[in-house]
Amino acid sequence: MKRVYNLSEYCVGCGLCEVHCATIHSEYPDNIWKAYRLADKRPMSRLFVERNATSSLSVQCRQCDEPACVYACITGAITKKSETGLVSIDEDKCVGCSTCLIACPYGLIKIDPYQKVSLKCDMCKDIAQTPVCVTRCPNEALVCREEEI
Amino acid sequence: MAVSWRMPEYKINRDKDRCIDCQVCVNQCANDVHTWDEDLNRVVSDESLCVNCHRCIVYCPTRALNIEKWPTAFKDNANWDSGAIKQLYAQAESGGILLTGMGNDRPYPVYWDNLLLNASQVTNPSIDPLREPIEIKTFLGRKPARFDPSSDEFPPQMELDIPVLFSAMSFGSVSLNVHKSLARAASELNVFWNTGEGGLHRDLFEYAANTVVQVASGRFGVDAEMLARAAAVEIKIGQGAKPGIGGHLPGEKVGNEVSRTRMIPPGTDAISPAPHHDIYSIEDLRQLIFSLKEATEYSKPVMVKVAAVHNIAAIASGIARAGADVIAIDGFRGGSGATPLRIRDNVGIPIEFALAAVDTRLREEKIRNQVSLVAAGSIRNSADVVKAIALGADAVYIGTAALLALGCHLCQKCYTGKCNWGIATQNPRLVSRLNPEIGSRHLVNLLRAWEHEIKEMLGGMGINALESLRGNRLMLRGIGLNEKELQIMGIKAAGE
Amino acid sequence: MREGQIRIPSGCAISGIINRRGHGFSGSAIINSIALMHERSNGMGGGFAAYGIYPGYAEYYALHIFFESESVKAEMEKNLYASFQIHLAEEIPTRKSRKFKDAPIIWRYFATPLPAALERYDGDEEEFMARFVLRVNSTLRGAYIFSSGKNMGAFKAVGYPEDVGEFYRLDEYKGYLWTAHGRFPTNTPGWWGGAHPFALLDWSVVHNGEISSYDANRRYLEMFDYVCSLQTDTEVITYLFDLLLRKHGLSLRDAILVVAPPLWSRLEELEKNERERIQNLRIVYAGALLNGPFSIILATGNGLLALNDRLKLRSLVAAEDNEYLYVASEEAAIRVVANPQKLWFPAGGEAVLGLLYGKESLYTGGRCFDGGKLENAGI
Amino acid sequence: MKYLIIGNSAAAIGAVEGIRSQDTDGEIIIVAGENFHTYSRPLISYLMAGKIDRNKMYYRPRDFYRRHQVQFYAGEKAVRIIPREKSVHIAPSNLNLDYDRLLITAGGTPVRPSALEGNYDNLLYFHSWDDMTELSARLKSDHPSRIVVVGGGLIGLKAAESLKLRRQQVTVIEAGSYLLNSVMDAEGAEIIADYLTARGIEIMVNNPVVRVEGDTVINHLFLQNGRRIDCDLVILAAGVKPNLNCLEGAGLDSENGILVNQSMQSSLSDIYAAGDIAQVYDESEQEYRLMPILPEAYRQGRTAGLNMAGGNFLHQGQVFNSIPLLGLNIASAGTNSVTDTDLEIIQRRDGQYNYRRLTLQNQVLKGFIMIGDLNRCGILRSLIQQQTDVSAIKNRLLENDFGLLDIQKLGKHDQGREGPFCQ
Repeated sequence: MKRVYNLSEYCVGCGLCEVHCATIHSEYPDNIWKAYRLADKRPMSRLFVERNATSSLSVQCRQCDEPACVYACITGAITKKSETGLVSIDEDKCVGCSTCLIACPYGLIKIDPYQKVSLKCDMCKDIAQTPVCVTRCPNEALVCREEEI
Repeated sequence: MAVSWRMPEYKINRDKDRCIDCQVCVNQCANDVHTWDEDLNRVVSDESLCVNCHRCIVYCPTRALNIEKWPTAFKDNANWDSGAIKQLYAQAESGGILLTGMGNDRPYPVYWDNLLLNASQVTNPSIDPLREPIEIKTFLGRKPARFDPSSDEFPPQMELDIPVLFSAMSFGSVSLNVHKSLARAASELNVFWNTGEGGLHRDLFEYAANTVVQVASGRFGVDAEMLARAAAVEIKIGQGAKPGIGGHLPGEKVGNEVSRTRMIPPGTDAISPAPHHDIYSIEDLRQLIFSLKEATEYSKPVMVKVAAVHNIAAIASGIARAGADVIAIDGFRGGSGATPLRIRDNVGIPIEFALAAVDTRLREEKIRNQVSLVAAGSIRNSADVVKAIALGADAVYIGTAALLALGCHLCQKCYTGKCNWGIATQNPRLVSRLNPEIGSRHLVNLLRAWEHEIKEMLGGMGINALESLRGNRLMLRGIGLNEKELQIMGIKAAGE
Repeated sequence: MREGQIRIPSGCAISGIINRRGHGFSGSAIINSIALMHERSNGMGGGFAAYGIYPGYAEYYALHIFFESESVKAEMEKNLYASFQIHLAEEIPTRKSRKFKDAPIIWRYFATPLPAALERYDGDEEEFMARFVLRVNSTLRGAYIFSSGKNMGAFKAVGYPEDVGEFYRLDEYKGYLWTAHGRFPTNTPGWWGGAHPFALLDWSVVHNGEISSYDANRRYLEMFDYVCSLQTDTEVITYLFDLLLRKHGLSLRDAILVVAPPLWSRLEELEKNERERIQNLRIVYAGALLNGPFSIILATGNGLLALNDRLKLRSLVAAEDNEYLYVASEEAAIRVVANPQKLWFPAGGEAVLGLLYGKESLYTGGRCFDGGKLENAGI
Repeated sequence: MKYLIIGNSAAAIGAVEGIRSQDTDGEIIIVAGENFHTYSRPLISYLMAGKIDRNKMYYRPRDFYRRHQVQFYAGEKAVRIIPREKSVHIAPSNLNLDYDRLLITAGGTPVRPSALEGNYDNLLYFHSWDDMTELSARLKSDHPSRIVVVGGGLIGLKAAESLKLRRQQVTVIEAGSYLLNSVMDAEGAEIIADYLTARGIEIMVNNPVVRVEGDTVINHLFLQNGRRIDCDLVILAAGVKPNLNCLEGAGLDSENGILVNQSMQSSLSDIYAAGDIAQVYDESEQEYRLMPILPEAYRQGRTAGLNMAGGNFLHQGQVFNSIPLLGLNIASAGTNSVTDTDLEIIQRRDGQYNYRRLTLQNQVLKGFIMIGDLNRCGILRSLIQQQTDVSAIKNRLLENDFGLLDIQKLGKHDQGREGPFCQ
């Protein structure tokens, strides 16, 4: 299946992926400024940017073939679609128990402090052709491609 | 401690209304201008550290930032302008030589802009590059004075599909990703890139066919392997940005890779002496040229690069007679990663004059057709290339133009090692900012664009082969030049 | 203003006829041919080159000279007698005509260089002749040697070519090879020396076009001691062929590959050695490539060569009728004097060679080079 | 192939999904004690608190059984297992269902402390959807002024939370020395106690109930320290024990639960067990462990299913918990007991309710406790499971910006590709 990969040697740690991810998942998907300034809550990205002295990394859900989060979910809100391979959270069903946060071996699920539901990368499904973090990465450090592991 | 009289150079305007405190600027500024203030719970900026590199402005997703000159003015003074005053303050505080980066930025005339090109009207047809082939392939190297049908010996040539080479920039002064970008672009375009004095990193061996390796006064990284992995060898005598001055790569830039490539211990300063200590006169140069030819079994052209100085015509003629196959002349606008400000701004002569004088002299000496001439020192666009070739160059070197294509914003702070564009730095976090994929793509785009423009200009002149433009000074006219300047460049005035 | 002080772009008509058996025929044919292209000239220059017209003096150099005044003529003749043995000196016969009121004094001298004069050129007669002509033309104001070959002569003037032929009574000459030129200069040269053909030794060139590589060619030639006093394309073309064929001894084929080289892309089709050979030729003689539009007829005592620029930006037609070969700017200019079995339009860079039977090379000098297989000369 | 599954919770669902991933047309039969489409037990506190409605209780979509071709017997209990006939007798329908592979996921039943023996009308459990419905009804009918929750474990505290959110007076009584003692350490429990107390839940620890007063209803509870507590309603949440009744005479090896190997196979080859009822062999600890939590149940069930359908998968059990209590996130994983001596504890506490405590044994992470910010805790959990030597990054484990870049230092993680970290 298609996954987002990080060429960390070219990640500049700018965090634009976070900004665009947060925006496109906000009430104002096409306007960064409105997303951050008009929305009553600060928009949340669904990915993680890590930085240290020598490098940085932008990571999002790996869409595992053996998804620990799906197995751990107590409500059945997290499912892996057999057709697309996409692991997605039904935010309507999620009760924010955080069990998936512990389950995810990469620690790539976060809790929306406002909605109290789990947030994870949805590959911009139904929003964009290619995940926005990939298209907006200023240094092409994120790529979206089929890759057999 | 006494208060510093120096004011910030720039003023940063952050549009509070547009800023969304995403901290992208904080993450991108290597000079720590922008920081997140826990107490104020927003991003704040300290202008005194700003070098105006535009990284934050380009990256700001809401265009909340802009930078202007620090508005405070000195009393108007045509003699003591603000630059002169600030430089004096700086030296009064530091007691040191003023360093700077990139090329001469003083308002000397740019003679390219005083030259106008010709085009065909009626009496002969201009040629449409979209319909007719226009050839700009160029060969650099020694040429026999006459063709000998009986012999199949022929001196080695560098073949360029576009008459442009990337200037020498050493690994150390620039990042490995710059070299990767240049090398990839050079091989895709079939032109050449130049290692500069830092040696050739092993990752770039595969680009040998398009690599010029440099032998300079420090002899860093020079060994049999390096010579073997190149298409040509360049002896660097001088550089337009600092004629008569050596180089100095501070120890903190000498990391493991640089040390390995330069063949010096990590962390040690890399000092290139002003002269080659085995070249104190022209006959010494001849010896080095021929020892390099011996070492490469006469299979690779040997280039000699000199800065454009007052007596350049005689010097170039001497270099030709010393056996150089290609002579590269670097005008006083040539760039540098670090050079003393006073030298950069006051030493050398314009490439336009140097080139014209050398071409004329070599023709008087009847040897122009036997050596190749490469002009360097701020070639800014395809028109400069065409004008340089009409004045007599075979090809041109571009350095600053190439760096701009890689993202350089000419802030002239290369020597600090904190290049926010990942170019003039060895800091891994910063180096990663230049993705060679993008870098080489931009370089290829740039030269392809120039290629189209060069062909348009040639076609307009009714010329379909670059060699017919070389030294074809009738295609040039001068504007706003005095008799002497016209005479030096060997061209007529517009209207003549 | 006169030729040499400014560069004057021109449009032109050219024509050439050779009897390859070397049988002489009257100049009327060439006059008729060039006359037909009247519209291609504007009365500001016309001329002819004729070969085989002085059989009686074939071993002497025939110097045709314009003089602006008797005094210059006297000075010139001093020079001449200093270096030459003069076998015959006479005014060139002309028909009086209102069309040529301001005609200069026109004389011809049949001469042999004195041995003493040749010493400095260690016996190389041609080198001496070439230098002598170039020196006179660039230094002696008011005198101009416009023809200097053996058993040939150039005849030119400011006027329509057919009138020039009439004026010089060319119908009365018999030659085996004739070329003609009608000129359409954009300015008034006002000087007979500026008319074409341009001739040096037994080289003559008529040319139609404007060489965009002119200054590159000129500056290249200057490195080989050529002085381009006329600033005309014809002049540099003549010198280029002189350099390539006479001085550097290239084969005609190689010379053509130099002035009108095949495109780099075409070279890729060739096998390695040939490719490298042609590539090296072009690399060495980059300064000799003729660029921009041109069609030329280059003639020597051995025959003629007609050539187009490699993009064929000027018209050129060729035809064959038994031992006759015709080349001209227009098909009609051939059909008006002949009814050839074969007529064709040479491609850009493709040479048309018409040598006397038995001759191998265009170059008539002592050294002999391979004739060069012309079929694929232009590739 | 005929698969029979006793039970209808996470383990059973895991088994169905496991089987179907291998065998699309084998026959699957589920015998469910409760009359419900499969639902999630932990959710009853959310339903109780009114955070979700009934429709959100279900663990799988409505069409789950149909899509997985499962034959479903609701309201039936397995009364006897007859391995020799390869059949199971169920009641009340009194049918004999035969099987090729049997999976027992009968779950557990609440423990009842001796002091609370006897039938009391106001003594309720908080174990099943029915229990919760009953409790909810009582709140409406009896308007209790004070409710006592006996048991300060996961279920007890979730019950207390939900009651609090229903604006009830709640007292939690824990016999052990501190709350959540199965997964917490004393300091962590202290923090939680403070937090809950501050939000109006009365907490009493280290104080078992010794006797009760009242005939049909409990009026007072008496604690060890002699204190008397009045109550209108008592909720029993003192833990769960496996439901072994149906095993009479089946001849399966069992201790507290059915003993199964890492393939989830019981002592009888065609019979498997998973979930709260199973006591799974843990090779790292070299002992059989009960791991009565939902994520475990599902994974055990799935492994069982895969193996029943002919697969060969080994289960590696791991206990981890996450319970938000009145907005405070509480998480734990692995073993955090301080019994062993050679354990190394590193911890960090910032602010009143932010606490991180890691247990290491010779440079390998054994367990963690986290209160407050749970950011990236999954990576730690995974480190525990991988039994990786973390000495290289020990000083980073407690940092807020700990992440995959640190893991790269262990040569573990490859540029965010799915790799060594996924089971």
